[in-house]
Amino acid sequence: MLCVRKLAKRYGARVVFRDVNFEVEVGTVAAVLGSNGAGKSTLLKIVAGLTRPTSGRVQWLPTGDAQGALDAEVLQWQCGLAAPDAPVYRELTVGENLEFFGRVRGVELTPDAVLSHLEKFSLHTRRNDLAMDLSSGLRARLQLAVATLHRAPLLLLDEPSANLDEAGRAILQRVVEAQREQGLALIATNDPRDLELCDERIEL
Amino acid sequence: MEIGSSAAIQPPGARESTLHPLTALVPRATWATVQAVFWKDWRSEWRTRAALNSIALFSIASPVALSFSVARQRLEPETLAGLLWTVLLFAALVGLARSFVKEEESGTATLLRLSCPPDAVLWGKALFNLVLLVGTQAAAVPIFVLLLNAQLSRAGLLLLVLLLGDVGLAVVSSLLGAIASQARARGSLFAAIAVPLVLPLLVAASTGTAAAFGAVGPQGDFWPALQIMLGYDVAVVTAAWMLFDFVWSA
Amino acid sequence: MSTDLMFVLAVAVITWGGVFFYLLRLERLARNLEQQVGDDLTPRPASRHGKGESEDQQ
Amino acid sequence: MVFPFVVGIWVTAGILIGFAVPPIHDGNLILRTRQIAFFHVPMAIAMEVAFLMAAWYGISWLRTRQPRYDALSLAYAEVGTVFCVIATITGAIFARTNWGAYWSWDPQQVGIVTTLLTYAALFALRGAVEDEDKKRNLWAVYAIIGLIVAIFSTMVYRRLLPDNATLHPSNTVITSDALNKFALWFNVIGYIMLLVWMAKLRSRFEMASQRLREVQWA
Repeated sequence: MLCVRKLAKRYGARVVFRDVNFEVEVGTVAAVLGSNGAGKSTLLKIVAGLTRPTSGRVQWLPTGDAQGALDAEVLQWQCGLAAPDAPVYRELTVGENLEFFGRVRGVELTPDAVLSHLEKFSLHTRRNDLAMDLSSGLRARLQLAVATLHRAPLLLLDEPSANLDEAGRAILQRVVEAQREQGLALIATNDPRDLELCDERIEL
Repeated sequence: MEIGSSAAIQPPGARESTLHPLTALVPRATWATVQAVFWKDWRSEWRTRAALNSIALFSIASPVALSFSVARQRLEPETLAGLLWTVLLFAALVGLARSFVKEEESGTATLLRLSCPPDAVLWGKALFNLVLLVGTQAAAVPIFVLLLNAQLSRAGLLLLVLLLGDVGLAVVSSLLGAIASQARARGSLFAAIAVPLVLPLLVAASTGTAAAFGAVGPQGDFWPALQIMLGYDVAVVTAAWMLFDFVWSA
Repeated sequence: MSTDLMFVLAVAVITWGGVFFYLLRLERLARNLEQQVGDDLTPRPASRHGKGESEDQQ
Repeated sequence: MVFPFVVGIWVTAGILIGFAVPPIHDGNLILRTRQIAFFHVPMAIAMEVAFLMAAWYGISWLRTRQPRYDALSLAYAEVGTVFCVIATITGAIFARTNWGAYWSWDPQQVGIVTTLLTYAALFALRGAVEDEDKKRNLWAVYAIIGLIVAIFSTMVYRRLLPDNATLHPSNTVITSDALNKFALWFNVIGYIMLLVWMAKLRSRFEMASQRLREVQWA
């Protein structure tokens, strides 16, 4: 269970949000809603341990009680993140990107494993293309592929369907369904169609 | 459908069993992850050649420019050594922050922070910087020696001094590159914060190089210089190892 | 002690006196400021709204 | 409230004592403007203490993440830099009257210039980072590594140059007669107390201004 308590963030004098509280159970997909500038992306970054909150805490409670609670530093390694401002390496090919992120995560990927993972995102034909040559929709799929590479218990998606076509949305839907089986997901979105994927709403 | 590679860390299974052993999954820097970072930087550098071009251009063009201006003069070994290290230092300053600056500018630092053990980032990039320095110097130092008529009386000593100097430069520039890349005015700030910290290394390296170019007397005694460089390298490696996490992580 | 030396001594003492009284003034200023915004060298109570662990933990 | 007055009386007494003690001999030479030594040397020692404290509070910040340690680190670095500038200027005047030149790239002078450059870079770095916590982290890391390298560079020149390369008297004042020794250490204690007072004061302003930003926020 992901547990967020009294979370607040400000940059200098600018307040992003104050007093955010929510809990998300395993097996749940939650939508993070809010107007532009409400701090949806910031919230995801804090959950991923990439940004330190001004106050409050994020905890992972594996069995529902406080026993074995994980703090943010450990939690960081359990996250898969796909966000527009967290791109993959443009000078690497699609396959090299997957291999790199697998390797630094400690997942040694065989060429077959890379190929079969890419097939799930219909990217296997573009395997040897540089990421900078992909269209924005395909690059969004590649980001999804990287985010799900290590079976993260916690999947964080920021505006996932922004550049996706119908086929891409179907892939996204399958990713989210699969995530219910292995953990939970937070989806920051303003797109009403994304809400169909979600069980819960978190309003910022 | 099952998302996730067949070689993933955990076997699929009941929710509780897939979620419980998380604490064991904090990645540690291993040789494999360091290598991964190194090859990643190597590939993207090879495809763009941004850092390589600026370092190589600088360290090869400056000896040429120098040789025009001082061609008629017979330069003392100490002067030559000072010139060589000034050239090498500035060549390093224009290129070595590049790998971190690029991560921050293109936004890829976010995913790297999320996926890669911090130590692996530091040592992978330090290794990359070291290879970049050694590679460009393999071309630049012979050109310098030829064009400026340096008497290379102790070639082995010169190699040793260059190597010790490069290790120090590579590690310091990785740590400071990570610092500067997270601030405004990245490029100029890097030079400002790096110069004071590499001055001791530069002085010791010049003294050692002067001895290699045949300086005699007190300047020809190179042992103190080598000891200082070794000590400096050990000090900065230790400092970088202990402090990098605070620089890199949130 | 020569006249020159006396002169230097006088300058030194006067300069230091100026610095000292300026610092005393700053001390008073700091105390007033702290009273206005709350004494900040002592940790403030964690119960205040919006102030949380990251800045208050001991 | 007693402490400022103790500092005030102590430093004043220190100045008077410095002018009262008998002349110092450096070899056969009688050092001129020796009174500067009772100002210059304590300033330099207090400066070293200040940079040590800046790095120490930097470590404290990294370990505990309490903003007041960062404020103290900033305060000690700032006051230390002021002391450093004063020590440089008084040292140059002393060098001029005794050795004929304000600046001669003496090892001691090279060392102090490197230190000044390091701390100038430190302030530039702090000014260039926006995120508050990041700013403090980077500050602390650079203060620590800067101190390590500064210690290093003070050793470097002495070992690389022949023994007689420096004109700077290393032990003259300390090893001279008891009266001079007393005057020196009396002043060292005085200026370290002054340093602590100024740094505490500066950190209180830093904390107050931070608090003001937070009040704005809440």
